[in-house]
Amino acid sequence: MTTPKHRQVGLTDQQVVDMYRYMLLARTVDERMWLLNRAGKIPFVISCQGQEGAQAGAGFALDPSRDYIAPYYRDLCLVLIYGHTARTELLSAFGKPEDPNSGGRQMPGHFGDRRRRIITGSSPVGTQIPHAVGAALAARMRGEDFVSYVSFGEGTSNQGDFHEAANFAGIHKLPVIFFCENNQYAISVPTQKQLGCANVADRAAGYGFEGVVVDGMDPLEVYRVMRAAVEKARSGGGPTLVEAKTYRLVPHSSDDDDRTYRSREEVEEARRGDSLVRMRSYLLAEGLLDDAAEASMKQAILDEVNEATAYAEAAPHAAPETLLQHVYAEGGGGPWQ
Amino acid sequence: MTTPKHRQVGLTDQQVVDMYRYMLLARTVDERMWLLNRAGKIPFVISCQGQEGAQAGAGFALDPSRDYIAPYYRDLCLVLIYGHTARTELLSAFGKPEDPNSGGRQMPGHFGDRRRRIITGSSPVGTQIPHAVGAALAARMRGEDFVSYVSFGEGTSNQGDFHEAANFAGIHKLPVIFFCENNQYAISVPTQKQLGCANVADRAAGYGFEGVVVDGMDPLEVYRVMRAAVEKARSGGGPTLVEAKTYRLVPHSSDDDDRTYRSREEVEEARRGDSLVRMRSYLLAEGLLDDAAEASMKQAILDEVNEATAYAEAAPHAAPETLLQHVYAEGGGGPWQ
Amino acid sequence: MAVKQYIEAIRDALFEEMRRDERVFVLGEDVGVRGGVFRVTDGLYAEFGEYRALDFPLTESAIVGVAIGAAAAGMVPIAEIQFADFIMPAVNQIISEAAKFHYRSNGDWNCPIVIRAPYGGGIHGALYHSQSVEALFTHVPGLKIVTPATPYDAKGLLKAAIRDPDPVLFFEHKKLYRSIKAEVPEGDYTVPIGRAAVVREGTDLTVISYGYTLHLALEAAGELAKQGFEAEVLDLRTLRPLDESAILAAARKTGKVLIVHEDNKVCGVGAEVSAMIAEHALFDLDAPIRRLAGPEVPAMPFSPTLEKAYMLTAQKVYDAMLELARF
Amino acid sequence: MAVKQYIEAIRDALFEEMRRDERVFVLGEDVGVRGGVFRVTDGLYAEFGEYRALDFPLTESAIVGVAIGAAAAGMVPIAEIQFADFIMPAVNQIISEAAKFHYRSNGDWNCPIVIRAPYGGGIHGALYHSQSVEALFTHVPGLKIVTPATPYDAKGLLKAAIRDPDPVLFFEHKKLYRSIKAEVPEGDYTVPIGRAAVVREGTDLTVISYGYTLHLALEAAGELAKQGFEAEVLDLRTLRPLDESAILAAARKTGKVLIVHEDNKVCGVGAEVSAMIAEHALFDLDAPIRRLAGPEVPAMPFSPTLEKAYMLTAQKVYDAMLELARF
Ligand SMILES: Cc1ncc(C[n+]2csc(CCOP(=O)(O)OP(=O)(O)O)c2C)c(N)n1
Ligand SMILES: Cc1ncc(C[n+]2csc(CCOP(=O)(O)OP(=O)(O)O)c2C)c(N)n1
Ligand SMILES: [Mg+2]
Ligand SMILES: [Mg+2]
Repeated sequence: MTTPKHRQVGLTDQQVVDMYRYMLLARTVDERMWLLNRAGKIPFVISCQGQEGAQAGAGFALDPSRDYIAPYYRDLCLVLIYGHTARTELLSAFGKPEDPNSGGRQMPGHFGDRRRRIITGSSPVGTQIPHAVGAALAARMRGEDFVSYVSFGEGTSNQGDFHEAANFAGIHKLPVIFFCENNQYAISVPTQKQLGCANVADRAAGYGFEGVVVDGMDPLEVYRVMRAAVEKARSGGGPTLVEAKTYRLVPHSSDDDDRTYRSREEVEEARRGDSLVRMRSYLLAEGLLDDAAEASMKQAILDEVNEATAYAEAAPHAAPETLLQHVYAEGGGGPWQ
Repeated sequence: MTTPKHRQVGLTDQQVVDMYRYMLLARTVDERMWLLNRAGKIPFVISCQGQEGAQAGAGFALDPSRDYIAPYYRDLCLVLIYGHTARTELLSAFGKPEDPNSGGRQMPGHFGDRRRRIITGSSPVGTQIPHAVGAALAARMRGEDFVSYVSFGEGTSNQGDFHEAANFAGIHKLPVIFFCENNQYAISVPTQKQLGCANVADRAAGYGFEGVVVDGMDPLEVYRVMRAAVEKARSGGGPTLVEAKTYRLVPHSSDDDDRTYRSREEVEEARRGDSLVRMRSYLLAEGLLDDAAEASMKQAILDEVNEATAYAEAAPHAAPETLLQHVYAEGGGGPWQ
Repeated sequence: MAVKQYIEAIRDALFEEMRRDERVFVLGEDVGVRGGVFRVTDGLYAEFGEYRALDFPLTESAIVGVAIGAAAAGMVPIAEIQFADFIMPAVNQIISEAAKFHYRSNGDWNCPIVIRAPYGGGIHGALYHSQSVEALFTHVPGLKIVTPATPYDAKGLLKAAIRDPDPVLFFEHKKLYRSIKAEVPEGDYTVPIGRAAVVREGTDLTVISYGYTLHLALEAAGELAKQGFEAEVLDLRTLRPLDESAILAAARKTGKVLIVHEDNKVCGVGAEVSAMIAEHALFDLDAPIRRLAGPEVPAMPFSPTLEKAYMLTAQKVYDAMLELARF
Repeated sequence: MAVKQYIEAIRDALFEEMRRDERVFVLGEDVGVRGGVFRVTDGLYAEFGEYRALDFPLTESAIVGVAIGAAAAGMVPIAEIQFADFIMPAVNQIISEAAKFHYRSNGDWNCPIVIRAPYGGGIHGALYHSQSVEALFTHVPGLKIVTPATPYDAKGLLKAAIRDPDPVLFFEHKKLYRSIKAEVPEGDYTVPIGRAAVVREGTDLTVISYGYTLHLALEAAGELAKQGFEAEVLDLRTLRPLDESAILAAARKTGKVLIVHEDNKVCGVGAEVSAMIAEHALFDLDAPIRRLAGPEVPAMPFSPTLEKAYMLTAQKVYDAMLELARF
């Protein structure tokens, strides 16, 4: 009998089931947000659907107790692995002040949490890439062994900030992993109109480090590649650019209509390769999941999401006067010191 | 008897002698500017010294009657090939209004000349790269057969503008040549602290086109590589990134003191490979130049530079009230239409 | 005349100018196949093809930089920045390059580009899909800044911008796109850049505004008339160059000035308008010059209560007008 | 006390802060081995090594962006932008990121970075080595903007900036680097951000300025005293937040205000100061609020006659002061 793939790559049985659970939780929270949006209850959704597997593979290779992450707006599954919950994300979707990401100040999908080393992110794409490199620089300067991780879309890999940050990381062999979630589109523009090159990973050579293409629909493969990248970074081997090939299964956001730029056949075809489908088959085949276990997992997740929705919807809105808070930090000598 | 190198690469005897003359003219103008600076007559010089050969090789591969260039501040030899003269450049050094580059508005080395297709340049490095790509886009859109050329230092290849522009050119296979004059330093910072990669040319793969490293101290080799790149661009084959390895023989500018960051030995070593020295030996060896011809060439250049200096020094300064001119174009329907 | 939405008026201007002059083209993110995320450029791709409705990679600096270069080689590019908030990566190309192209070449080169960008809040766009960025650029000599408030002006000013030999930033308040409809002549006309317009006559106080908040001022002025105060309302339309004579005339006429904009106050357009009046019409004033502007916070939050607290409303404008009228 | 140049005072502050706190480091182009193109950071590399005097590639956006990230992970970075003119590629990181880090995270994250940049003209730096860029940033909530005019303030304000939990832009007028010397205490002190200073007392008119032009105002005030007019001179020192109470007090004291800066006028810092006065102290004024500023051209030319025509001088300030005093 051959060792199952997840053990080969270094995951325990429990871990691989957990991985699936996070993916399912992310998908369920995401779908709930669309429902709430279509029901007119929340003004905006931006989705992780199609990218959960890539994010789960990446997230399990990191150590939330020390590694910094600078995620982008699709990284719902990743921040769940980093300790956020259905509740925190639904609070964010409703723009409520209890949301730990931004207290409802930012659109959903704009993650951040100091306590959990999730660096606050914004909308202008790519700005988080130098931030992650800066965190990696801090690790180098203080001789600490954390690594820093940043994710972004393939369209974003064209921004100047990607180039400048990757180059600096290459010069100093900083402990940072650049994780490109290539979902084939930047809103409506397909990769062949976004990228001069075939693979984003091809760009790594221009910065003196390794670029790896991985099937982003296969969480275990992503885990394998990411784990190697993390180990390399932690042991002084420098950065890696990992490109996970994925597909965005839904429109760009709740404001988009993807029928104007891609066929339904293309989307259906991609759905067949959905990482959730693949992971489920794997777990069933390996005997790590059966119908009963699956049903109870789904139920637990649904309960959690229902509870979170109810809680978030009922939570109070921000008091208008808080608009003026936190423009500047409250005096020197604050927590930043 | 083997065909001499310059004929192999497609240059006539006259052309290769002219090439040398331009290099010598550039060097002589440049040296004159340093003298004027040290004599307190002009406030600033930024030099081409060490890069004349690369520029001459590039310039001769272009067609000044149709190709656009977006040069950078070291491209004195290139703009001479494009029709500027000792006089125009000395006028610029003195900041006189007759200077066709900027009417004395910009520092010396900030080239521009609409009539000659020299796109006006500025100081913030790298901004000219998208401009050249834009000109190439115009060629594509109008179905014209000009190409567009842009040069920049290796330090500048780290700027976001390089990345964004090169990628766009790669997507549409635009007729543009990216010419990096790698002179080993960005002011004081050596390449190994500027570049994550070994060669700037390695970056081309990240944009889907060819990158070529060439010995920038060998004008004939540069010509050969550039000519191929121009032909490719003109015939629809898309962009090329040419990296010419050169060396800056003098301080970054008249405000710099390069002894603080590099040894005299290193500079002396580089001087031995100076493209002017190599080109002169070549012409002597090929019998295209002899002592008499050389002496008369030098004298003619010296006369030209002396005349230019005297003219430029004596030329009137800009009238103070012209400060307020040309903030906006004079009405619609102007020459731009 | 036909009744058109603000967004339709802009689209009409694009179609007409692109038909008139084949050098004119649009470039930006999602402007081609998708017709723009707000659908401003819808239909251009079908009529003018891939290059004249050019889908650009996600690179704002290159969008503007390539536009500058294409203009240098004889084209007339209209660059779309998807949201004004995302103009920041292009600031170097706009301020260092476009604004200085003509001046630095001693008048030799021109930079006839237009940069269109939807701006402004009130659409749940949160911090990064709601900003007003006009003041940053209004400071910069060499640029022209246009902010139409009506369909008529949007079409006429966009045409003027496209035909203008200088770089023009054309800011479209996204709350106006589909909320404002008005008569727009068929066919060709332009509205001159640099001219403000008196959009309501009055003698008791003067309100100076532009863009979305102009409509709040007009609404408030209607209400205020019921209290017996008649407001003169001036639509700046162009922020650079500001129409100094129109501003001073409007200020002198009533002696009481309120400037209203959504962009925050400090060093905003209102500061310049106020300073201009304080320099040239001080002794015609009967009251302090008031400014009503967005609060001094980095940008408006997503939270509905906070967005509401941020946004100006006809009520807030009314209150400020009434207070000034009674001064 | 020792007599120090402006540039030495800045360097002293860097040394002292880096010795005091090992999280403090400088990064920028040529700041390491070369000690900076103006030699501000000279000696840091020798004492603190490669990483704390970090030579950065030629990438302004990454200089600021990496500083932000390093600060997020507990460092206190001081980013040098080689010339203020070259801050433009970093605008997105400054305005979209640094200014909004704290606000957007609801106070969870901080952005304790300092960005130092030499600005201003009169050194034959032409269009791109002479600009004053402070007004662009003064508009932006979330940033703090500091522009010291004296060695004492330069040292004290830089220390305050380094210890400040918010992003601070620290603009050093390069004409002051070696031309201004004054007494500076040895050792540690700070000058609070946000406080203006009355640097000359007077009752006939008020001049409000900062940076290099403050010295022109002081020189002109000395001359003007010979004509019997005593000028109050206020040094703003911090441009954001502006010291409103000091500005209004200085304006009210004399009733005649002249604001002087090298940056151009439209939407400049003077516009805000003027508008503030016109809003809160209008009836204390005896004359229109005057502004004397750089001309409305994209930047100053290289040509010596044009540079001279651009720059403010003590004579130009004197003329404006005399005219106002006689008003
Ligand atoms: C600087 C900037 N420009 C434009 C946008 C608008 N925008 C948001 S997402 C997006 C596409 C991003 O594509 P990609 O990087 O591939 O990520 P994906 O959404 O496909 O995951 C665009 C254009 C933005 N957020 N920031
Ligand atoms: C955006 C920007 N930042 C900084 C500078 C200051 N500066 C002028 S030249 C230079 C180094 C350029 O190096 P490289 O690109 O290698 O060209 P080289 O001068 O070596 O030919 C620097 C840092 C500048 N001109 N523009
Ligand atoms: Mg994508
Ligand atoms: Mg170099």
